[in-house]
Amino acid sequence: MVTLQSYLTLSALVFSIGITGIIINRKNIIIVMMCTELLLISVNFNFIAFSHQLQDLSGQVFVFFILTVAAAEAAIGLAILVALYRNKKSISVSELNTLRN
Amino acid sequence: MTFNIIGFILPEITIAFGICTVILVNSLSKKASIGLIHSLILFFLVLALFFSFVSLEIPDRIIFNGHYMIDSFGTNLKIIALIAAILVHLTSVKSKQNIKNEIFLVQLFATLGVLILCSAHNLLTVYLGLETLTLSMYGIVASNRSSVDATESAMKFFILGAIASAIFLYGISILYGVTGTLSLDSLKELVIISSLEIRIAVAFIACGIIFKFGAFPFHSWVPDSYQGSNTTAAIYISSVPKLGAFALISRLFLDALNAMSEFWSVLILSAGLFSIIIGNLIALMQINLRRMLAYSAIGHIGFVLLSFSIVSDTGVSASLTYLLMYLIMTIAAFGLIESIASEDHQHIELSDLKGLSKSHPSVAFMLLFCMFSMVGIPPFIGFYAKWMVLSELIYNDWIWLAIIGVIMSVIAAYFYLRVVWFMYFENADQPIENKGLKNTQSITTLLLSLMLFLIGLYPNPIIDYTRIIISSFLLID
Amino acid sequence: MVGLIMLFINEKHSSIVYWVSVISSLLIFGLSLYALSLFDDSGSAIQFELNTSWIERFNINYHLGVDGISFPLILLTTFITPIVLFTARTSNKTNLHQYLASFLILEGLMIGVFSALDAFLFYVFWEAMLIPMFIIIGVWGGKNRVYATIKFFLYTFLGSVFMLIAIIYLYISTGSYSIFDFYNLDLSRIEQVLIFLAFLFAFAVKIPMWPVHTWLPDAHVEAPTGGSVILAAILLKMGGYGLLRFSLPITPDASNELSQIMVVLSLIAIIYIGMVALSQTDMKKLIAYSSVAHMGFVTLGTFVVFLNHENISSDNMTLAISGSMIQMVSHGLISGALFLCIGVMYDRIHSREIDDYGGVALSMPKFAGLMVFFALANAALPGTSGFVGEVLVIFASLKVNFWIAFLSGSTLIIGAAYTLWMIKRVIFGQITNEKISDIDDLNVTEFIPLMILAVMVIAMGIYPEPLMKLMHDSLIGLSETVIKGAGL
Amino acid sequence: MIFEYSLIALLSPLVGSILAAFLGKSLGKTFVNTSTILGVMISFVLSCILALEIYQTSTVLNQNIYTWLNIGSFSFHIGFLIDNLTASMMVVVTFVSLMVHIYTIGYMHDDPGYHRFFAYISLFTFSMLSLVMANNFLQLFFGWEAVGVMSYLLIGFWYTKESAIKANLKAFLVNRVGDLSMILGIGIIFSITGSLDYQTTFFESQNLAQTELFFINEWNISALTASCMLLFGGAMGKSAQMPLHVWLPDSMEGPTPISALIHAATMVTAGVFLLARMSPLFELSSTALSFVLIIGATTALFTGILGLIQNDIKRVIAYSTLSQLGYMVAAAGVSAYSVSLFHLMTHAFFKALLFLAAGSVIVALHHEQDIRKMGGLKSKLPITYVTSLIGSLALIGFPGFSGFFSKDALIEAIGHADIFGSGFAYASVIVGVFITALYSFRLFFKVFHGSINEHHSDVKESPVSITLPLILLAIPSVMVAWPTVGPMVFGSYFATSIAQPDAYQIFGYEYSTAYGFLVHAFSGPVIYIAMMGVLTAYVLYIQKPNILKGKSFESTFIYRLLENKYYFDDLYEEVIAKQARNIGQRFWSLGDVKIIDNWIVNGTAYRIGNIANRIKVIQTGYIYHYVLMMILGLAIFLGWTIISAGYAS
Repeated sequence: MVTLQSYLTLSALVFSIGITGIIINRKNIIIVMMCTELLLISVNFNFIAFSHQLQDLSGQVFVFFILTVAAAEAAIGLAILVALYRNKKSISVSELNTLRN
Repeated sequence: MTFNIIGFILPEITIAFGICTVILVNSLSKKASIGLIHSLILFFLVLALFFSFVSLEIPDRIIFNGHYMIDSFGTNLKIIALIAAILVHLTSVKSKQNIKNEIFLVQLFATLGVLILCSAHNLLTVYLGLETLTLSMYGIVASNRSSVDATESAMKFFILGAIASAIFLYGISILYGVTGTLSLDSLKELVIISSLEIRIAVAFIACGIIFKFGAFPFHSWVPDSYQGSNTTAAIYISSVPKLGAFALISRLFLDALNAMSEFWSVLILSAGLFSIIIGNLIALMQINLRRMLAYSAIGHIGFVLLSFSIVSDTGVSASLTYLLMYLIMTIAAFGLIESIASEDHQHIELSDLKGLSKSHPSVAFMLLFCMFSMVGIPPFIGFYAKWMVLSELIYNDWIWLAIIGVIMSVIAAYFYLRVVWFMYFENADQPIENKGLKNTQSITTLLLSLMLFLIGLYPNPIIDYTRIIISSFLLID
Repeated sequence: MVGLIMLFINEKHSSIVYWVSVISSLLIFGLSLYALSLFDDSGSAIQFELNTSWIERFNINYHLGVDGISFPLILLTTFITPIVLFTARTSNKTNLHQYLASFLILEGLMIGVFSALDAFLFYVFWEAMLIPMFIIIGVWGGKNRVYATIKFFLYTFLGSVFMLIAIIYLYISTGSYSIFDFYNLDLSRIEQVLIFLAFLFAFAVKIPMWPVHTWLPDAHVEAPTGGSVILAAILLKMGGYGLLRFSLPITPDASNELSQIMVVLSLIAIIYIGMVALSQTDMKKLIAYSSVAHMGFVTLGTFVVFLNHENISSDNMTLAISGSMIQMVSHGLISGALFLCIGVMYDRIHSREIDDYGGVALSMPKFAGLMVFFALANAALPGTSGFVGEVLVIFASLKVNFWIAFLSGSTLIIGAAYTLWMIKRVIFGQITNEKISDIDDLNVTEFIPLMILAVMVIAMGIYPEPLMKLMHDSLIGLSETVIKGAGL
Repeated sequence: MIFEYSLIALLSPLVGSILAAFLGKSLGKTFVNTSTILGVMISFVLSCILALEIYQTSTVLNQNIYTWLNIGSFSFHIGFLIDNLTASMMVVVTFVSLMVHIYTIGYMHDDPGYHRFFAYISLFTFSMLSLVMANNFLQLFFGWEAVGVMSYLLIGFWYTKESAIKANLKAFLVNRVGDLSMILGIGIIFSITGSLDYQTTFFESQNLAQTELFFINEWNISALTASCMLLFGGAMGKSAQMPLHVWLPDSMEGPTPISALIHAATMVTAGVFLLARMSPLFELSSTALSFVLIIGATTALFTGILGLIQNDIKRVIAYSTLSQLGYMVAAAGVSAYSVSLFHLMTHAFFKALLFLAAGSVIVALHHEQDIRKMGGLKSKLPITYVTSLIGSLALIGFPGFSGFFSKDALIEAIGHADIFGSGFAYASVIVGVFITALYSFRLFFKVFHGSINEHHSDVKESPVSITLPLILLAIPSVMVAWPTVGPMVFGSYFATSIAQPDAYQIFGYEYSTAYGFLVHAFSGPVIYIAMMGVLTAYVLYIQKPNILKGKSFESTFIYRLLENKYYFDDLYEEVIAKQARNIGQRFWSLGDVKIIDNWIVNGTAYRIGNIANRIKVIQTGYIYHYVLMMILGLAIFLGWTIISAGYAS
């Protein structure tokens, strides 16, 4: 029996992995963006699990919205990435620090 | 009935319609003059403003199955947001070609997001409004596609924003799991005792909100994106979205989670306090004007949050007052910077201001108003904002917070004064060429500067207005 | 009266502006003289009261009015400003119209500070005053003006924000911003002490008291002549005025309890600063330090009476605080005049260093006469206004403790030493700098203001009673309030 | 009537001065001297009338002119107290002033500051009159300081002369020390009686005497004694008593008429006048009186000794003035105020005469003041010679001259007194007599006798405007005592204004006329001592001038001590003045600049900047750091959430 708790734990784990990935990764921005998707996925897990538990559809509806928005977000993110690459010829996270202090 | 519903959301509809029109015009007719597009945008904004005023008459109601709330609070915030958007638009319009038109289009999107946030009454709508706003903001920041700085800052903003909304969503999901509802109304009824789970959820949500405000420790995007993007973008992201954030925090925390105010006020308060300290301190060391204003914005937002964390009608209305006055100041300041920035010289640094009082006497004079207002010197409005917040803090026995606040104001005075010093006390090595202001721009900035001063002489209207907004909001629910 | 001036922001750029501003300031002076003729000096009531609601929600009123404490200072303001404006043209300034406009705005705000009866309004005027002063020093100041002006601004700003907190606190306790409602407030001991300290911080910086005085020499040195004059003549008085208007009546117990500290600080200001003045080589700095020392008498007079509880009576207290008041007015005239004198020399030689001068009397006899006169007045010569205030404070201190009087009286020696030593090196002696031998004596624009000031100084010195009569009843009223409030 | 007269007498020099000051430059020298001399003349004539009037009717005018200040129950007035004391002072002041005015016409004839000079001395006359005519302490102090300022301005009259402006600063500051003491004395009186009127305060003097003043811990003295001592401190400054005497010799840097008027005849005697005026207070405090006596006697002796080795003609006379002032003060110390005043009057005449004569010599020798370069002027300057002789004889107290009566009476009084210190005082003044004679005639012989200096072969007698005042002053120097000594010293002329024991108590004898006193004096030692002094001078400077030429004399300790004026100047200038400036410098550089400005003010700013610099590093520019910061923020929020929940449950 997969309990709600397991789902939540999984979700929390995924969330943590996403965050850790962002923090640890120093190379590629794409990976960072993937990690942000992980974060959203963990949220989706949560919603679905809760929705199932509560027998309430609105959580699942929310998930669809999140997916849509995530797609839009990814589109924008990739667009920015392309522009960045054009200007900078690099998508390394560790070189992304001309603006600081 | 259907028509009625549309009637209630006419402002939003107008903006959405405007967006479509502008896209169409822009893509269909290649020769469509920039002027036409600008006037179209302006037209729709004004129209939306007009509809908002009309909908002030509508009695409060909840539509779209509880997803949308039409009340005077939301409508008033919309009015403010639209006025701010119009002002932003007017101050940032340039005759120069190479500012992309899209930025104004995207601004319309963002404005739409703010309007939705003002009325959102369900966590889903809240999320949608928030994302509409956030995604457009990425676009705004990235609008200067050929600039390294702009794209870099957009990238950072994007990633941080994505994380923030994920955190926010995570909070919402927990909240949903615990209460089983997404409706703010039901939340309000259900959340009476604050369980640990709800608290955790609230902590997550608070992070998302604080990020939107751009307060410490979720402020990192603010300086980079202000500096990296162009001034046109900075004007917008420094002003209108803050109103969205205010709407968000009011709807979510003040209204729906009022029962837990004791808990979240601490979070907001600490974020506000540290924002004041960190923002003002780091601003001391800045030489780039936009970056400096970004840090100063963090400081100002700190005051807004500080005051908001006093969960009373007077505290929140002081907070809103501060926000309004901040909007006026920041739009004016950025507008003035915009007016002296040329295309190839977007990074205005302090040393560029040398001799400004000679080459652009009127701009310098208005900027002087702005700076003193931001310092918080009467009779400019910045003073009344600070004073109201301080009054609230002292009234609620937070005297030590008030003392920290005023000390930080004094420290902040230094970097504001430095602007005046460079403008007035130093002579230019090579004077900035006086391009003269575009009419709309000069009129708007003049208007704003006059507001800085005239409202300062008679601050009653704003003080009363915010008070009415907030008390009606708190009274109804 | 105030609003009229506030609107006077000139952006014209012809020399007409000069006369327009001079004449308008003279009109204001005339207006204040007219007010003087209407002023009823019997009783301590507020007169010419104007009270309209301003910010209803916080019960803030646009409440103006004068009594015997504020009126002399308003007269001083309206008297000094035309003089400053009149002399503005002698030293070539860029953007003269802005310069004049700043002074007119400043005048309006200063009058506002002295006449505000609503604490909030008072604060608004008080702070707003920083702006024109900041601009005046910064734009038309000397080489090191940026440091000086920022220091000036931050110092005073830091001081006054604490006052703002105290004012808000008082508002929350009374539900009103009216100063007179504050008087009737019953505050606990701790509250009083804290409020007193908050106010003190603001006023002490303005006065300035030791050890928060160091902005003054810098500001004075860098400020243009007119700025120095206003700074010394009027701005410093606001601190003293604040002590009388706020600190004493609102927190009488705290004034009583902390009077020892205040007296010690005043004595330090008088002696220590006097010694410091002795070693200055820059004339403006010297006069600036002498201002600090003289203002030490103001604070001494304000607080010394509390030290001896057996001897406290409204008569004795009035004696002391009238000493303070007269000292303020007189210092306004004398230090203003001295700064004008230094300005006159600076316009000719472009140096403020004492060593660059010598034998000025040979080429500028008229000027030398006036300068020596003002220097003597600064050294508290009887027969000049400088003496009156100091002797009253010394007398009042003698009623308290001989040694306080002795120490404060030492200014007779130290003050004479630094002022006359400067005179000796600047005015007298052989001409050492060949530039001095071919400078001109005072022209009419410079001579008239100095002469008027000289006449005022003498008049106040030999017949101070008219001035005293103006404020007498108000001061008695104040003393009675304070003594009653402190339960002595 | 008396009031109006005194008002006019007071104001007419002021008017003259103002006219001279403001119109003098344009209207010329004649106008200047006419207007001022007229002013002083009017004043003199009115003073004489007043003196007569008051003497005959024996009235006392005590009237306020206006209220200076009114605070609560305290009020300060400006007013006149005209009695015999005041009237006689007025006569002396205006007479000497008049003489000096006339003398100045010739003396300052070629000076570019001609009109300024006249304005000053007229203004001085006004100040001095307001001092003596005051009926309250405040006005007294006004006049007191005003004469000090005039003295300051006049000493520094030649303001390009470094020594002159140094001297005037010194004079002013030393006087200020006295003035501080005086204002404190006045303040004590005021704080106890609540008034500054002479009448009121004298009336309350018993009250003063009974009030204890708290000084340090257990050290209490009566308010009366304290205030008397402090008032006398003022007198010490103005009358140049030791140790505040240092300014007077230096003040000789001023023009000679000034030395005559201010630093011999009038201003410096203000201290003596003060003592006489305050006699109702002093009489109640024997401590104060002893103090006065000892200071006076010390000054009389030791400054006289200094006069012996001076070579500047004016400085010799200046030291003589110091010494004579010591005599007067000492007399006041034994309650013989009238004698003291009498000496004040005679001294005013003969000392002014001596100074003016010295001035005449100086003018004749083209501003040469060193007596070593003089000699044999007897035949060249006959009038000056004769008048100088008269002056010197009067000074040493040669029988029959005015100085004799005053000085002998004074010594008698001191000799008769028995308060603490009177023995010392008596010895001092007796030795002083010898010294006086010695230095007077040293000067006299060196200037007028001996061989003539070849540089001065062409000297001529001075013009009339100079010699006339000499002659006019010579007359009272000889004669004034004959008619006046009776009523003033032995009679009750001052009874209305001074509280003192009657003549019998003072002297132990009963005289009534000048003649009787003269006869008595021959039985005392004083005259013979003076004669011995003259004789010694004759031997040392005319007969055997070589005695003192030896090196050994000039290298003795005593000579060096005298040369350096007992090191008072060094003490004040090198130690006190210099240290004050040093301390000021130190205070400034350490306290203001270093601690307050650099350390606290700029230091705070610097530290804030430092902190800011450190904090701004958190904005590294790296996304992962930003994210880390966000997550840390979230973690803190969550942590707090859990902790607070723990507390709650």
